[in-house]
Amino acid sequence: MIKTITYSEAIREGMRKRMKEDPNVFILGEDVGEFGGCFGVTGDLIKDFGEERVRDTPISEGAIVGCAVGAAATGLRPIAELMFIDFVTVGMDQLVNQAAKMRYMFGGKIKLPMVVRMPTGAGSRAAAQHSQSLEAWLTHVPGLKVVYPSTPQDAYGLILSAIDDDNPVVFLEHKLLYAMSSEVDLDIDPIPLGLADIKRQGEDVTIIATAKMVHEALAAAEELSKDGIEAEVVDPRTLFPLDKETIFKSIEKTNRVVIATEETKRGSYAGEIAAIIAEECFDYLDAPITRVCCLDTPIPFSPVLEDYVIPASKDIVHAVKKLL
Amino acid sequence: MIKTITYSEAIREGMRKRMKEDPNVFILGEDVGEFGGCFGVTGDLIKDFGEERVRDTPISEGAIVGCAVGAAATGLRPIAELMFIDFVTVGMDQLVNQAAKMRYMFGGKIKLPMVVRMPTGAGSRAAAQHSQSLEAWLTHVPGLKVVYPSTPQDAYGLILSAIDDDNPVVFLEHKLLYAMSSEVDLDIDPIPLGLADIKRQGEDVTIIATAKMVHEALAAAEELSKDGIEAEVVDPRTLFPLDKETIFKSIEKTNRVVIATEETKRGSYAGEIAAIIAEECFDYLDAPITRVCCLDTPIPFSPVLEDYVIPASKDIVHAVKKLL
Amino acid sequence: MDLSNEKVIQMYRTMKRIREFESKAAELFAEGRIPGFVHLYIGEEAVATGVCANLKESDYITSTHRGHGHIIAKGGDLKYMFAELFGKETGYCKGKGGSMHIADADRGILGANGIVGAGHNIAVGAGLSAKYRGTDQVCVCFFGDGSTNQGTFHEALNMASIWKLPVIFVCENNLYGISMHQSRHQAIQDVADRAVAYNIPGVVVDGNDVLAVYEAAKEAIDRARSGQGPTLIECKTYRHRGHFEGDPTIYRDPEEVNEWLQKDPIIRLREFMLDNNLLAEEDIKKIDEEIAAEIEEAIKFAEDSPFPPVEAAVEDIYTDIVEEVRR
Amino acid sequence: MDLSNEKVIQMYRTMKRIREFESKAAELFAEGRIPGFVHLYIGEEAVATGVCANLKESDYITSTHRGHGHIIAKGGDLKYMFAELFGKETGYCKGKGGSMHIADADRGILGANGIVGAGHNIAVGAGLSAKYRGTDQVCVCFFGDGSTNQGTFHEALNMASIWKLPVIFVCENNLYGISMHQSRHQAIQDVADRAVAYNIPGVVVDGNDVLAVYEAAKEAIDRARSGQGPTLIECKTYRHRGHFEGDPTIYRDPEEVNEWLQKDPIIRLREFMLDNNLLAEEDIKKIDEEIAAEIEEAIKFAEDSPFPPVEAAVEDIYTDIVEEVRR
Ligand SMILES: Cc1ncc(C[n+]2csc(CCOP(=O)(O)OP(=O)(O)O)c2C)c(N)n1
Ligand SMILES: Cc1ncc(C[n+]2csc(CCOP(=O)(O)OP(=O)(O)O)c2C)c(N)n1
Ligand SMILES: [Mg+2]
Ligand SMILES: [Mg+2]
Repeated sequence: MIKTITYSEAIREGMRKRMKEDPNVFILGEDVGEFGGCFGVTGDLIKDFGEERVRDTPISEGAIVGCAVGAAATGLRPIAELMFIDFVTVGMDQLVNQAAKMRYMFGGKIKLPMVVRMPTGAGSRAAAQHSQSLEAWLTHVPGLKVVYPSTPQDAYGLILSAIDDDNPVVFLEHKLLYAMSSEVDLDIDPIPLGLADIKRQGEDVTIIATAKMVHEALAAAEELSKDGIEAEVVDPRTLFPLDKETIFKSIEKTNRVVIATEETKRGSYAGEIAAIIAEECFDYLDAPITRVCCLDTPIPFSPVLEDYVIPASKDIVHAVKKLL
Repeated sequence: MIKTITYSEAIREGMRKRMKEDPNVFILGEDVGEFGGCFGVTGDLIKDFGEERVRDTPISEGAIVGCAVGAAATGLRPIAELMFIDFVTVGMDQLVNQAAKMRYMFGGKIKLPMVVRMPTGAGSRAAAQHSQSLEAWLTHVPGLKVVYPSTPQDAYGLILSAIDDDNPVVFLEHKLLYAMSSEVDLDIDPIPLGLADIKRQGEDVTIIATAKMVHEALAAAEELSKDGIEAEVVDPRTLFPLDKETIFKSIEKTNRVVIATEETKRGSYAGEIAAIIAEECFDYLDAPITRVCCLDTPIPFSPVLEDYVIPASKDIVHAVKKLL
Repeated sequence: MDLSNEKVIQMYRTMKRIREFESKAAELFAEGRIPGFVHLYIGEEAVATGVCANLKESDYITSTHRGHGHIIAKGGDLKYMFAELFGKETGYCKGKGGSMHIADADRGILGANGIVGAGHNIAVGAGLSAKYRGTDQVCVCFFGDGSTNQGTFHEALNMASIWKLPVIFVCENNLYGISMHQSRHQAIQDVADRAVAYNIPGVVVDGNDVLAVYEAAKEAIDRARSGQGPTLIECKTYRHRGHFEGDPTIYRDPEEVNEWLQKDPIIRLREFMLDNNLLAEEDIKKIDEEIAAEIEEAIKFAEDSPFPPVEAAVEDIYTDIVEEVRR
Repeated sequence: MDLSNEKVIQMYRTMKRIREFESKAAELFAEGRIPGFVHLYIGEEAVATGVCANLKESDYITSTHRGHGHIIAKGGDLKYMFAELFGKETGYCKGKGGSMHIADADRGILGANGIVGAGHNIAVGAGLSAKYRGTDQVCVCFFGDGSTNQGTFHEALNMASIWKLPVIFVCENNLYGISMHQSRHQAIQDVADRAVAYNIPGVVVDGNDVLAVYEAAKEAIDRARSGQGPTLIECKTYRHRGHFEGDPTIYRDPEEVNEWLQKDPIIRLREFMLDNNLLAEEDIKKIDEEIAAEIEEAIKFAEDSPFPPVEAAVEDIYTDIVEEVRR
């Protein structure tokens, strides 16, 4: 069935499908029940599955993640929602020292099928503590997988895979994409984790972009096209596992690469991608690897300031032009 | 006065000096008092300064860091000790969302002179939850400075600067360096944050290394020298601010660079350094930028496994030879 | 009660200033003139007012996402507050903080806070600092019922209790953490019961009775100033509006809301003043008008102020390093 | 007390196995044959033993850095435990975990844990899981007095209490968190008092009296199994050795140590058995010898086992991805 739905609805429908199929899948988080989630993602799920399976929690992010760990270790498949990725700071121990390492520490003798969903990113005038992009922290942790879709269809196909995965998966959702809508095929197979998608073909430069920046990159590509520059836009979709092959193939063709993410530039996962390229496909490169990221500041509140620090399509255009 | 002391003593003497000079400087942490600290760094300080200024805390890392924030915001200069960097997972919110962002969120109208000391690194058979190198997380956070000395003299000069700084400074200490001893000039001026040190001159390749890996790099350089390869070993000493100038100058000369840190490779700060180089001094490069890091695993317990995943001088030698 | 009439009138003034500030903020938000998230304090004014009426300028407070009331009660300037809500350069935080981060360190206001529970530990640090420096300052830590389930609550009360710090923990129990009714987020009725876990006094007070709040806070603050350590005060109250502006508030029974609207703390104090002849109707009207004028002026100040220049975005992160601007 | 003689003897056996295991571990550590950190359970054996004597194999436990005793009491195999301490391939964790991470999920042992306080929440998750799946399993969460000041303690007890989960929180109050005496790390004498904050039963028990521990645990576990929710049990006990092997233990008064040595839980149960004619001296001797032989064998198994191949280091991170090896 093909339906026009939003990114947010796509995630919900993916969860609904799996919850229908498997009674061990359940949701927990703050205000996910009757309230439907801070960004409305869980929506009406409580009507279908009740309070036990769409479980409101106290404000205790550490316990939310830790509870998911304990439940996953004993046969369930929890989906935990944190209201904002910024609050993972309160649950880092449970995610990093417990969830991510448990299988390894136990010599491979346990499975931890759990998903932690985290609304991510800036642009909503929510200031420094509600706007971060912290994917770099999470990708740095062996034991976690990290997913970050850019479209409703990808969000749908990837949430299915995330729920099916027997390892802890961090599922990032860009807040400003929630309202984006497009046609979604609800009968597709899950999109495998670790498979990038080329969102636009081009020969002159590769733009690797994630989540909302994919759309900025596509806009930039249209702009560049007017000047006869054809950009290829690669969307990794999952940050780990990372589809290096698709990235390398694109760079082999274009010999130039710009990496666009919304993260604070210093210490970004964009930097990791750059480092991988600089190490593993240096010989293809004809120009510096350029990152287009957020300025190295906390996210300011005032719209004029926030719009200035967040990267946008014009910054990508500018970066590409400098490389050519 | 020049004395032969350990890395650990050097940090203690730096703290003692500042505590003598400034009554607002005080220490808090678990077992830092009579016990002298889990790794003995605070040692006998309690004898000189008493329980108020060398303050034992309950096991509450979040509160330790948060308490330092509140104290720093109201005129004191706290030095907080976390027993292992791994426990910063419990205090991330206070460090990242409070300490690092407070000045910015308040429009620059507050100062937060605080230091958080964190024993870091692997090699002590302490397994996955007591062996991490998490500097990449911390350098990713605007508002923090991050220091990581490799020698007793640097540790001494840098702890003075860290205490003098009016911003939150994370002071990393490699556990396996605590016992390293050498001559330390106790009368030197503080070593400014943001100043790299060239630990060995060379023309053929630049090895950028941090903390314990500086010593592995120096050993590798000696080894390489036997084959007529002269490596320059650059120790950034502070990860942020990063002395890009010294790094770029060295690469301009050598045209080849290996970055050696003990971090898990994926998402490492070594990657950030590589990305900076790939972006800002691409034209100097004659070979791929190579990272020598820990394998992408949690740190295993068994000595045979731990020694295998942690990078060592032979890995640096191997990496350099591949570039030439 | 040894409360002077003057003090009572002063408290009326403060409550009314909060109410009017918040009501205007609601309007401005609805008109799209205030961006981001706004959490209003309407209905809870008696808590911040009654507590802060006991504080000196040099005392500290820590606040929450619902911070406007605390800041006004501690002496915050409405002009700079509105300017901050508008994201203007003249705001308390030069437009960098917004509603959830307003601070005024010079008045001991250690910031609103967007992280639920984060203020608890910062308050402990401020209390430790006061004790360490040998001053008689205290720190009041304001927080909601929902936040008392965060680990920070526990760690902070434990630390403050063992060190006998001059910290007063004031729980504003408005019965909900967003949509979670207290009965669903904790198995106790009185948050104050948690004081037992730290061997400190736990007090329950009618949070819509500013005089009762004043008295309870006075006792706790006196205790704290005289070195006897922290107190946990629970103020039972209610927010008239949604969790944030825009919240459809489907989770509350309209009857419950109505019941609490009847207990409006401002109407209550107004009646008390009239009944006890502290003020006449026209005196109150005059105060109300003064406040309305002050608010108008503050909004005008905010509206007339410029937005910050974009380059300001890279300043104020460190005391000494300015980041690079966008090229 | 409706404790069968058999059960009592079984508990003696368990305590003795723990004691001998730990004593050997101390020796092996001193000889440099066990690397890393080791925290021993000597002196506290009655707690794990008395509690776990009530559990089924399908029940869960979460443990701590001081986990050997819990694991043995829950049925852990000494061979695989020693092999793990040695870092051998045959260890419970294939040598990847070491002392602080021994686990045996098949027996419901959800792991020792190197992070103080981390087990609390995991236990809540296991309890939720049992309830969700409609089994009658329970989860026992073991932890120290020091850990009760971590935020996780508070969040876990709160969550377990509101959802009435089958979790039994067992505090092993050995008076210290490393060098911090309880009187310095919390302002209360009985950790059990903290139960008030969650409206659940809080029980204090002599942690060196295995029969008393058994009874208290039985009641709490019955409550949990029958859907009445969590209990907090505080067992007053003492560790005979330092915090970790190598700890000079300067922070304890030798007299205090001596006093507690007199209260050795194993001697106490031994005397009880003799006094009540459960066993004769020689029966006990025979048990002790059997255990000594079992331990020798386990150590031999561990010694004879190979270290893991280095490539094993990159396995077992994910169920499906194997990382690259070092080139
Ligand atoms: C760590 C964290 N978790 C969740 C949130 C989202 N959040 C903001 S306010 C709030 C409810 C707070 O409830 P309470 O403490 O009772 O304060 P009230 O809003 O009722 O004044 C929540 C869950 C947050 N800001 N920070
Ligand atoms: C989060 C965290 N903080 C600190 C430590 C270091 N540490 C290990 S055990 C311990 C003391 C624990 O005391 P308690 O809970 O009473 O257990 P006991 O050792 O007495 O059995 C500390 C501080 C840790 N492992 N994890
Ligand atoms: Mg509330
Ligand atoms: Mg203890």
